[in-house]
Amino acid sequence: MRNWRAKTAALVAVSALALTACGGSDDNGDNGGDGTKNEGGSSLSGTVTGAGASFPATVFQDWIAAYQGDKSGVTVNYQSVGSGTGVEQFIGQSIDFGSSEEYLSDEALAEAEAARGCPAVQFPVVFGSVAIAFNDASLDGLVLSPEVIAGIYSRDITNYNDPAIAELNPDFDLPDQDILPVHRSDSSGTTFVFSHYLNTEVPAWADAFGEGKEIEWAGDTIGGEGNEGVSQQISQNPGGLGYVNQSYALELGLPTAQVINADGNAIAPTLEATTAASEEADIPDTFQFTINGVGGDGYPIAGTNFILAYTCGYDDATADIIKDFWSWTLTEDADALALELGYAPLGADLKERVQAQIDLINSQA
Amino acid sequence: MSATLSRQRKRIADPAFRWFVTLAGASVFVILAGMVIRTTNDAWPIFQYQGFFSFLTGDQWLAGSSRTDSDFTGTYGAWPFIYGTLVTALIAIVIALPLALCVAFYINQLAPKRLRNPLSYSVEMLAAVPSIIFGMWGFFWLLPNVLRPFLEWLESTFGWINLAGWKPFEGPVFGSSYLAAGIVLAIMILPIITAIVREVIAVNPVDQQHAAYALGATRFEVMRKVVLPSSFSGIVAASMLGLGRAVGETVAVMMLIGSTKSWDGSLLSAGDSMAAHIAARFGEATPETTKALMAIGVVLFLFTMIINIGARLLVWRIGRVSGDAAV
Amino acid sequence: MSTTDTTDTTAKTTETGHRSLLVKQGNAGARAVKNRFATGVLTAAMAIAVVPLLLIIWEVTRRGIGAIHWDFFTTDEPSYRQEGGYRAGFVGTAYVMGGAILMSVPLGLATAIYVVEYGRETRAGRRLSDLIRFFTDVMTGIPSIFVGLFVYGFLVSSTGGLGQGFNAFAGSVAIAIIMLPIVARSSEEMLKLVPDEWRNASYALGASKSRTVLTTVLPAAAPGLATGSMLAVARGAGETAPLIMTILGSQYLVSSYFEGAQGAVPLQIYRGARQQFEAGIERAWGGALSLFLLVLILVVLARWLGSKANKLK
Amino acid sequence: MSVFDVQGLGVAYGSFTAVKDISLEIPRNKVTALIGPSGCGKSTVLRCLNRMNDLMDATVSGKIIYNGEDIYGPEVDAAEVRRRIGMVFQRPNPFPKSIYENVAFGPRLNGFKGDLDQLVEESLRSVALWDEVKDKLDDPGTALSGGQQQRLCIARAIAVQPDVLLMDEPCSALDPIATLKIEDLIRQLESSYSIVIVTHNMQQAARVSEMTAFFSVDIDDEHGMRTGALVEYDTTEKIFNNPGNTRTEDYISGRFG
Repeated sequence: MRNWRAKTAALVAVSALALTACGGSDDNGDNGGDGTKNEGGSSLSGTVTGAGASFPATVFQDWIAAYQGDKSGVTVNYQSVGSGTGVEQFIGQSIDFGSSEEYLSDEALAEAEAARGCPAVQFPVVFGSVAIAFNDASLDGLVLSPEVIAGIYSRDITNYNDPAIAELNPDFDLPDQDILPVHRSDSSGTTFVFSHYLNTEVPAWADAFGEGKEIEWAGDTIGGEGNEGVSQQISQNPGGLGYVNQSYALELGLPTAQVINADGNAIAPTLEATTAASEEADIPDTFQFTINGVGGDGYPIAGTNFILAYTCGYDDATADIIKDFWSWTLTEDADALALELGYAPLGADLKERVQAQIDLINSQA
Repeated sequence: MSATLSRQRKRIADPAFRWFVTLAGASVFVILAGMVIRTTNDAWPIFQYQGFFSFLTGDQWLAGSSRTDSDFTGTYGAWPFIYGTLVTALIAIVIALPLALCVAFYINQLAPKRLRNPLSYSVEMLAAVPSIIFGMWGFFWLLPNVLRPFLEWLESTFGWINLAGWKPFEGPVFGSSYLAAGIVLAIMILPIITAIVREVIAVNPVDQQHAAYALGATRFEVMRKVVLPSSFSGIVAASMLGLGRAVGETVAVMMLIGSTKSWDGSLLSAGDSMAAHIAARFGEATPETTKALMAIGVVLFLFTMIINIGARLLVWRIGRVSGDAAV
Repeated sequence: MSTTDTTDTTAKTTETGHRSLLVKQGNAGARAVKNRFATGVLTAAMAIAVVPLLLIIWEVTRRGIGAIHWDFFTTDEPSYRQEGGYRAGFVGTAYVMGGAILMSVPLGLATAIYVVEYGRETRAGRRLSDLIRFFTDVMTGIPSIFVGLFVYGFLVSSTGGLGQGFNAFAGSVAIAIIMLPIVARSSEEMLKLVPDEWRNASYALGASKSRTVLTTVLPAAAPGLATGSMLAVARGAGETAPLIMTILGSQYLVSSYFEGAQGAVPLQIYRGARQQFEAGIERAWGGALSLFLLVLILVVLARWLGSKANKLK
Repeated sequence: MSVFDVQGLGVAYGSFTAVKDISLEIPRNKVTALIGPSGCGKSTVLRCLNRMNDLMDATVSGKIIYNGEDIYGPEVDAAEVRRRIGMVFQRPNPFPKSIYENVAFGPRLNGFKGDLDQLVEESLRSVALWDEVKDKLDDPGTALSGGQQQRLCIARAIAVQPDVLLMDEPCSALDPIATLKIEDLIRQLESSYSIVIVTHNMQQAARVSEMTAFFSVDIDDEHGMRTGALVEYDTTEKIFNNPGNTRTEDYISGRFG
């Protein structure tokens, strides 16, 4: 049997710790505001539809289930169709809110504004990271540097006993085994986070491959469809190595790599490390940011997710649900769910800034 | 009074019905034209930007991110996907067609009478099984348990084959590959082709079969020389339907072909197909990419047209020679 | 050829002085061998073809049976890792298929009526019929994903389309386009089977053409027409790709046909199989099994109607 | 000297017994007619004579001795039986091929090595069809009239040079003139072939045959079973003029109920 149950148990313990840690500073500000909103929320009813990124789909789903649990008549429908579709459908007005791993550029924001007749807002709601998983369980904890990861995916490093890997792992008995790099075959935010990381850390990668939701992979690498496809490819091919959503790796208990961050620390993809990474990020007022150069205790391959909404054009019932739901996702209950599933919630300061954005929704109606 | 009224109503009802069914018939053109115009229109800027010919033959595909109809940044060579579609569909039909013929003939001619109905029911049922089920089964069960060992054996036994530079079974073996996708497609279209072929040979006049038997023909000769020739157009139609399904199959191929944007002569290497690429990239597509995916859709549509026209010509030509009454 | 022996007649004649039946003339021995060989090949092919199909049924049943219980049909799936069911998907599929049937069956049937009953009257009509038949064949081969792209661009998207957004109606349109050629072609074959004598008998009683078609031809062909439509429904109910682009999907019950994203069983399977939680994966197999059973029921029903049709003849 | 010696023949389709306990000897180079009401099993018996019943999943008991051998013997190949014993069916059933190919079909199967053109011509001449079709041998056989088609089918059957010809109501789908032509043809063929013909037309039997077998239906009301049985077998003259059995007499004189 899989050992995910044990891991989940450990995780819940960790999340409890994390909660007490950030709970203190959180109590006074937001909770009061949320309280009044929730009172208003009892009269809410209707359906809102959102679509977009699959990266946070797991936590969104549980958030929605928990949120709806005590509100009859309210339905939040979120479909993880991919952030590209999410953005286009948001701009195309066919959904109420969108979600994307990549922030909207000024150009896209302008297009959205032109389509709706009022500006759009975007705000992050959760952080997540991308883990490097192996076929071989004995490799759990193997240390990799961004240069080595880039080397593996550009097929310069093709064997686990390569000197570059050996140098980082003096204590490991490395197998003589060809590496088979697995990537996502569908375009995805996970690929974006992964390639963005290599793109910013490794110049040679930037020259050859760049970043994106899909990139031109080197030959003799193989694609898998979705996180499931990648993990199947990893488990079916000896020597398989691939990148998957951390929440996914956690649930399946996949053996994963430690990755060296900007401060030279080898960090395993844990929740604390993701939370730490999110605190490293320098977030501008426009919320147009990516997580780069993570140091300290932060796990370096991390990304966030943006929610897209408009400042006008909703009927009151819809706007109330959107605002109430996303405000709710900033509460401790929501944070606990996120942690349980392997996502890092926002820090207290960021939550305040995000709440301000949420308040702008439909404000120009 | 009421008699004239009803006659009048009849006089109106008859032409009205005629117009209704004529319009319904014409609706096929309207829907088809609508689809072609709409998608071609969306894809047009990409064809203009890339050039239709280089879109078909180019083997590099880099999605761009322009939000308008101009300033495209990508490179669009769809050859790897066209190639993947061709190769997988060909593998599928090469495996499935002879098997389907055998199975249809077995059910119709050899199987014990009381088994014939249950067998043809089962075939029909399997022909209607959603492709997502074939995809799930192929990926989660067949690939690791059967296909991988089989492909590895192929590689180790026939990997040396080199036909003027073409090495059909060259390694490495990843599992997901043209051949894996082709085999699962074959399993998927087998009941589809069988169901139609069985139906076609079932309506073959028993009289003629008996005439051949009475001349001392063996069972095999009756199938070969009486049933097969006069079922030819039906068999072609069935194959084309199977081929069409194989060419257009999305989910099952997406799960099994390995999705790389390069193409390779070895059947054991991973590739991508047109339909699978559209489906896999649609979710994250920028407006520019969406147009490029529409362009693949248009090419895919042209393929179906060519297959159908080809089938027509084939039926017509060979039908004349074999005296097939159904032509 | 080794069995051919015409010289040694003494041993191979019967008491009556005739050549024995056991003596193979000319090429008869070779033909018998060929026949036996072909019989072997066909039987082997049958076995080869049956094995994977049995394996599919086995695997889908084995992995899906655990998920199927009452709650599976009466509850929604709020989250993959929690308890739940595919109610939203079943209702959504019913909505989408209901609309698709209402659109495609009358249209496909009318197309077939034109081709068989009216198209044969004139030269131009015959040419139009041939074209219709050709293009319905082309339509049968159109990849469903292409249909999805079209309906998305035409109905759903507001940039260049009608901007209806995702709803069950858009899904119905897409599925109807996929079903239409199947209904039209199978109905055509069925109508062709109605003997001309019946039509003539109706005309002889003074019935008009439309009356003849509606009261004589259609009832005679009804079971066969139902069979074709059922098979089209079975095909449409399992479609996945075009639904992503038209109904989007929903885990929660949606009661509106024209408003808001709608769920469907194949979509729920597709998404459920791609995530990490055991419960959700099991439900995906359960969904696959129920889709499989649905198809089974439809086919058995279609066959039952078909056999009734045969009895009528 | 008989060509067939049928001994205690019984045929069942599943649980339904079609005929039982049939014994008769069929003479060589003569025409033998099988007559009787519908359901009496005369066609079933005919189809046993070249094992066509094998195709209908019939269970056959008893023996049919053909030239001293049981055609249902364990070693006997049904195809070999049919090569020697040809058959013409109720409805003309030419293949959807040219007239020439229809006749050449059997010889080609059997690996005929002589002059095929000549064989086709001879076969068509012997059914008196040659003059009508010699200029259109490439036309489809299905384009001929019903009577011509049936003669084409007879030509096709004799092109493989069988020993016996079985005819299953060969004229029932034809008009009177075409019927007469076929009857003429049957009498001509008699010298070279043993012919067994099933007919429901008693005049026809009287006109063409030397021997006649009359079949009837035994009705078992208790079990609701209807089984065909041979009532009387004798020369045609005796059957029609002086039948030995009242059932035969009733049938011949039209009093059969």
